[in-house]
Amino acid sequence: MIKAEDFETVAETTRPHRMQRIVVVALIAVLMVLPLWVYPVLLMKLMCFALFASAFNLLLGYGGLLSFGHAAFFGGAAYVTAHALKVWELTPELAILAGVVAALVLGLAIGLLAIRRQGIYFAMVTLALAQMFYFFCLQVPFTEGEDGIQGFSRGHLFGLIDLSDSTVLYYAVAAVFVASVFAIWRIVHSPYGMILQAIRENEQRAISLGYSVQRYKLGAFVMSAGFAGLAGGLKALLFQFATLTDVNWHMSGEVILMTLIGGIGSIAGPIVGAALVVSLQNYLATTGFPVTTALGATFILCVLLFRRGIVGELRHRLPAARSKK
Amino acid sequence: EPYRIGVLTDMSGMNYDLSGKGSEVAARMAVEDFGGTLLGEQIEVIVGDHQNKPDVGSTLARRWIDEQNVVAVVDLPTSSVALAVQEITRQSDTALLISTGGSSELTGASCSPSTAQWTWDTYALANGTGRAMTLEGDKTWFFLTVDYTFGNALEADTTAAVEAAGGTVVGSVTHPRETSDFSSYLLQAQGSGADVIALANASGDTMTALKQAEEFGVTALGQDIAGMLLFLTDVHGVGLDIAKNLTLTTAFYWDMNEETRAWSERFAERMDGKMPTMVHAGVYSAVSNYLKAAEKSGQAKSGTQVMDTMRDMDIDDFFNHNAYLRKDGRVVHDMYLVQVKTPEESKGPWDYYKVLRTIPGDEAFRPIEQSACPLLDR
Amino acid sequence: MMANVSAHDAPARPRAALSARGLSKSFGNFQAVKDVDIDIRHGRIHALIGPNGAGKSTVFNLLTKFLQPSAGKIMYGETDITRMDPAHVARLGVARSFQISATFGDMSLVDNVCVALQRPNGLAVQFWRPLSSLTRLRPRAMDLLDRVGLADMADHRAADLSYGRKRALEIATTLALDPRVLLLDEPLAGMGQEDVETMAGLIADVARDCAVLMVEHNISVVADIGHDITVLQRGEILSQGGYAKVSADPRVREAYMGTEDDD
Amino acid sequence: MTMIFGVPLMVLTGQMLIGLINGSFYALLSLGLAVIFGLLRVVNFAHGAFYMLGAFTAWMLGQYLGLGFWPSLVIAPLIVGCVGAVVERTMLRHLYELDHLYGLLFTFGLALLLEGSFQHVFGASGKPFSAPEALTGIVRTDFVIVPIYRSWVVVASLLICLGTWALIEKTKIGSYLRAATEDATLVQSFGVNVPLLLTLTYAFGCALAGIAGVLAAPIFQVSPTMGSNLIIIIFAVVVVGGMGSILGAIATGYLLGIVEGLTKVFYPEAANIVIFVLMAVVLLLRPAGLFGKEY
Amino acid sequence: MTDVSALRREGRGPAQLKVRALEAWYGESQALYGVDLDVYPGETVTLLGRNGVGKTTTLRTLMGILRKRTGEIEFDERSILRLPLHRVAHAGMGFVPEERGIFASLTVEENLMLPPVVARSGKEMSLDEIYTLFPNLLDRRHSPGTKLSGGEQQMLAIARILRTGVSMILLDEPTEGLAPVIVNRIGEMLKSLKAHGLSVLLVEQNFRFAAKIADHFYVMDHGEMIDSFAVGELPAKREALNKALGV
Ligand SMILES: Nc1ncnc2c1ncn2[C@@H]1O[C@H](COP(=O)(O)OP(=O)(O)OP(=O)(O)O)[C@@H](O)[C@H]1O
Ligand SMILES: Nc1ncnc2c1ncn2[C@@H]1O[C@H](COP(=O)(O)OP(=O)(O)OP(=O)(O)O)[C@@H](O)[C@H]1O
Ligand SMILES: CC(C)C[C@H](N)C(=O)O
Ligand SMILES: [Mg+2]
Ligand SMILES: [Mg+2]
Repeated sequence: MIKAEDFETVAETTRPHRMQRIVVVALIAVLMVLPLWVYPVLLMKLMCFALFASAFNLLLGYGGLLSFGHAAFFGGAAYVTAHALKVWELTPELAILAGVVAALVLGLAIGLLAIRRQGIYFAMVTLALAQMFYFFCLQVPFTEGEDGIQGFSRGHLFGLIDLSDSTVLYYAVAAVFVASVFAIWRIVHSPYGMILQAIRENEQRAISLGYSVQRYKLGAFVMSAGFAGLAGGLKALLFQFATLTDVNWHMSGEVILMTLIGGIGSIAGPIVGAALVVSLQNYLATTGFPVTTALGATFILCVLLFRRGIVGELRHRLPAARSKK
Repeated sequence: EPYRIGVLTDMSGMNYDLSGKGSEVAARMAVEDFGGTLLGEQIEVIVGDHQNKPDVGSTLARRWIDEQNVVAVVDLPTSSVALAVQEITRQSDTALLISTGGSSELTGASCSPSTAQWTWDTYALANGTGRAMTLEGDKTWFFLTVDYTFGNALEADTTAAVEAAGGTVVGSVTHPRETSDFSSYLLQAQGSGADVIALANASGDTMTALKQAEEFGVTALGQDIAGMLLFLTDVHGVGLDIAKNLTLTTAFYWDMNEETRAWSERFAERMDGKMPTMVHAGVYSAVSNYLKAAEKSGQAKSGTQVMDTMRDMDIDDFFNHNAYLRKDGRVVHDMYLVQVKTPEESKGPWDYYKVLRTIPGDEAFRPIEQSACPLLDR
Repeated sequence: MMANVSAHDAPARPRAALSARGLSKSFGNFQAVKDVDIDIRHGRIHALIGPNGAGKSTVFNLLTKFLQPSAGKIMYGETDITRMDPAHVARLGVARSFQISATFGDMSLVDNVCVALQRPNGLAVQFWRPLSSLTRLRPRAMDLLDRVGLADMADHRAADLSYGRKRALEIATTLALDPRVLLLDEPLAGMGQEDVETMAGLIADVARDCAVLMVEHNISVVADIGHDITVLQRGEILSQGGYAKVSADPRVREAYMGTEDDD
Repeated sequence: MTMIFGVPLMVLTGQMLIGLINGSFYALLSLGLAVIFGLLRVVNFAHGAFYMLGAFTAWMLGQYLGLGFWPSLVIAPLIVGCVGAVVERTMLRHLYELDHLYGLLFTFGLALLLEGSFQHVFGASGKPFSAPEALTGIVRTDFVIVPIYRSWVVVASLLICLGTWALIEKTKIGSYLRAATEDATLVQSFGVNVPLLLTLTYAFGCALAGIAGVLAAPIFQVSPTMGSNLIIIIFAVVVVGGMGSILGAIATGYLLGIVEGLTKVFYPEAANIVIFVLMAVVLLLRPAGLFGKEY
Repeated sequence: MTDVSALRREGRGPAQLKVRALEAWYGESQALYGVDLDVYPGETVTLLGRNGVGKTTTLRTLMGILRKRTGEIEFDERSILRLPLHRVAHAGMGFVPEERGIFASLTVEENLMLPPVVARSGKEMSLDEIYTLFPNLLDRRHSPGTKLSGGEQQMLAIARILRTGVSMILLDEPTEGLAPVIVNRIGEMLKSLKAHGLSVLLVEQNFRFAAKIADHFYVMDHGEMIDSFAVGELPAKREALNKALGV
């Protein structure tokens, strides 16, 4: 099982320290005013991917399962959301809900098959199943082939608030993002999360204590798929698009990279990682330096040298932060 | 702040050779030739790689417009990206100068007042090649179609042209972009017994399909191939051995007259000797005419106004004579029906085409009466 | 078959809490366990001994359903558990430890115990509750840690414990399940002499109100606290009964304890 | 025309042959993957990239040194093998002690790096590469049309697969390999230079991918992304065959190629998916794969 | 039988294997705490100790399988501490692991032929010699290695090393789980190895077995050497041993 040396253990953050609370509140405040300086669409994209990476990390970092097929949930939900907006003409919140439900169902289907294997096999099986879904999307007419679903408007939130204004959308996305990260934090630091950690550390032992680990794993898988779907739905709403890019296996690879760079098994890690990767891609898009090469090199460096990721390294380097509990 | 012209193209994917770097160079040439300033401000050319992904392209375009004072977005290979970006330029009223993107839908149902589709479109190809070959005696057609806007539009437009000319379509298969093995599609096409196998795809896919058709002896066994969209670089890529005798429609060939040769040689100098494709020439032409129109209209920010100014102008340069911009965004100019030379006929690299016929603009492009563009108030 | 002889004040023979008949297991062509009958009775400590590779751990894994028997039948009281999955068996009250100590390394000791404690009351599935909902389990957890002498280390990371202490922690975690049958695979391996005594005492203590099966190489402990002994060799039962009977069996001496005197 | 199940015989046999040809590539590639996995326990995600590297090396040998197909067929895989050896020596070996997933992630990064760089340098449009003169042309009979070169690929891949199988099952090196799979440390303690063996194995596996790449070059365009989608199909093949089983990899490769070919005849929409469906079914019924051992 | 150890007690001749202050770790946890040990040429030395005291660990550390180690290991007066694992065999040391390490995917003969011959010192046995010594193996030479009985596997494991010509064998519990007859046979075999001039470092729980063949004994506890004596001192040590070994 993959393991960063510095997993944030459940116990470590049982009760958020006062300092932590202050930091979190400060961060949210920054999030509120950030669009004044930074391009809001970029920020929203960043939040979508941060959420996606957090969802992925829920599975890898806390469930110990490396899924190489998370693009299926992200992209699948994006398609459903886009379709719901364009064809069914649902309001955005319902469209996203539809996307999430689709991701949950897909997660259940893929999860049921994949959790039969472990470790690398699990990774390969999820990859292959997600690729199967990719080909499915390529074939069925509702995804509109290589064009993707495009050309729909964002609609009105609850039928009232017009989302075509980027600033309005920004606050809506930020709200969902903050709530979701909190939800993930809550799941991780719940009795259920503790069992998940126990399973990750010693599956046999957990079985011997009477836990049906397959169900717990499946639960984590489905929840993770659901949050990934939420991220995908948001992205579809934001860009008014759903394309094959979102279901392609490169997307699964990217989310792994984000999590790995930021640091597996911490709440902040995937967010930092996503921010970094998205900014990097954004920056490289105009420099002419090949994005794929940069991603590949980063991947290699991370695996060889910085397996803890940025957040993990920081925590490792700053013993003060560790011992303050 | 300088005015920026954003060349949004494929700098890493399969359209790199036919558009990519060359489009950037062409845009820079146009700006330099124009003098480098517009309405007293510097003009800067910036380039973005959309990786053929609609989402990447639209994010970039959005950011350019919102943050970098980009007044015109240029080139747009891959119609799916072009469609996506057109949504954005429409919302922000930015000029969109499409040279590589070729779906006729861009000036059809999805047309926008700030767009000019400069070089070619699927209708023109269909009408040029499809018609000509049907009249030559290729009556039954089988399509290998790439499965997205462009391919579907090309197939639909060609089907219409073929049927209008008295031919029939006996079947078609669709394939995803960047397919590496066409053998089973070719087998189906061979099984169909059609006179022509039409390749309604582009660049890498077309080249692969051509090569494999040769491998499977398609022409040797008596069927014809129609490369519905072939760029000079594609012919260069597969070589004359394979491409010889293909008939195709193009908006430009470097070796047509003094003017085209002069410009093309300047271009080639900057491109390690590579001759321009029609879309490279189109980018140059589009940018220079845009700059003229913007200068004339007195402002650059409103794409619609610049385009309206352009609609009243005569568009005339080495690329197109007596051309004009229509209300639906279509630039109407002459097209050429050409045939690929045999290796014996060719005098060296890039000497690839013989022009069979000039197709006058009004005959080449979809008549405005048939356009589905909602901007045309009828 | 079972000898009535016991040097200890064993309770009268109650009915078997866990029993197996004709238990067999083969891995491919290799038969690791052959036709084993065993009864583990309430209030008694049943020791399973035998040379390495005799199949002791395999029997363990079969009884707890971590392995699927090739043949035979396993009864838990009146319930046939031959086909059940291991987690289910554990929920019925059959708790086990592992030969290679099994703890949740990155968790504190008290959390290790809490993992076991929260299962019966359904907390474990509540992903929406904060962890503080577990605080009410803490006193009980501390209590258990105290029993194995680890109370003062409750907030240490389990991975940092010495080998012997990990075993102790594992036993505390196992006890947290309030088992009715307790299976311990070499619980005393890796413990120092004093620890061995405390732990042996603890096991004897626990065994008063449950049934215990343990694999143990430490013959003196087996002699001390074991009531019934089964000797396995090459997957088969070589001898079964009280310590006196078994240790007098020449075959056992030969196969396991070694012949006292030769040439 | 003769019809079978309502399909012209020509199309049926043609598609089956094409399936067999694809199967040849599947078999060659999954064989390399299985060899590497069997000994190193590394899922070589970069396998597709090495396949691409093989094709590109052959193309470059032709382009810059004027070498023909036949010399390239020998030299290109050697070069790819050397690249593999360097990668193993300098980077991969530091990951053996860690979880196997890190090997997967590392090679994934490597694949991105290689593909991205080649795309940057050579463009994505693909380079032409022609089949040797002797193998051009088609075989045409009443029930099948097949290019000579493609039939040759089937034969070549069969030979290579059998050769590799013999090398591993029948020779001393093979016995080291098989033994090291079971217990590398013990084999090393016998005085066998297992680290070297590991390097060679990785190099050999990569070279196999390289050979497949050279073989593929005249059929498909030589393009930077030619391996990136193939690798996932290969993964599915390996999962179906059973990880690490040499024979399983070979047999499943051909089998799935043919199944895919048949699907194209009877239900073309599902052709891309059928391998994955099969994988799902195998996972449900035999989680360890058709030829794998139950754990 | 005691000549060699007598020699040694008098401090004559260099030790073939000389170990000083050897410490070793499994990950973070220390398993050996300063082991000292000598084996002289042609000697059979037995390491005694309860389960889990570190006997196997000692052998694995000497061989270089367990690499997290400090201290001194000299073999033929040459430090082998830095030697990569595969060079150790070439220096002349062979290892027969506790779990025997017979490879399931190889036949008996392939198993036998697997280890490369490391020295042509005259101590290596030919295949014929081996089959003469272990006729059972000859009969079964084409069957898969792990289809052999436990005793046969043990013979195979030892025979495999004899072929390579090493001058010292580290032997981990060769009699474990074996029937007495086979134990006897292995005892005979070890004696004949001694006649061949091989040195043997033996780990054995079966004290009676060890007593018959060893020249010298070491007793381990908790990763340390707690006692060392020649075979002649055995009777005097009986009491202490019983306590230490818990027999
Ligand atoms: N999963 C398995 N596959 C194949 N053989 C196995 C498996 N598990 C155990 N065995 C074999 O079964 C036999 C019995 O093993 P088991 O672990 O039960 O022995 P044990 O009596 O517990 O020994 P020890 O005292 O060493 O723990 C051994 O020969 C072992 O190699
Ligand atoms: N791979 C390992 N990782 C961690 N600890 C280990 C490992 N192998 C052995 N140990 C520990 O090291 C100590 C010494 O083990 P070792 O195997 O050397 O004992 P031994 O004396 O050979 O015992 P036995 O007579 O049972 O074979 C034991 O406490 C054991 O638990
Ligand atoms: C050059 C081409 C790739 C153009 C593209 N096929 C389009 O969509 O118009
Ligand atoms: Mg055991
Ligand atoms: Mg041992």
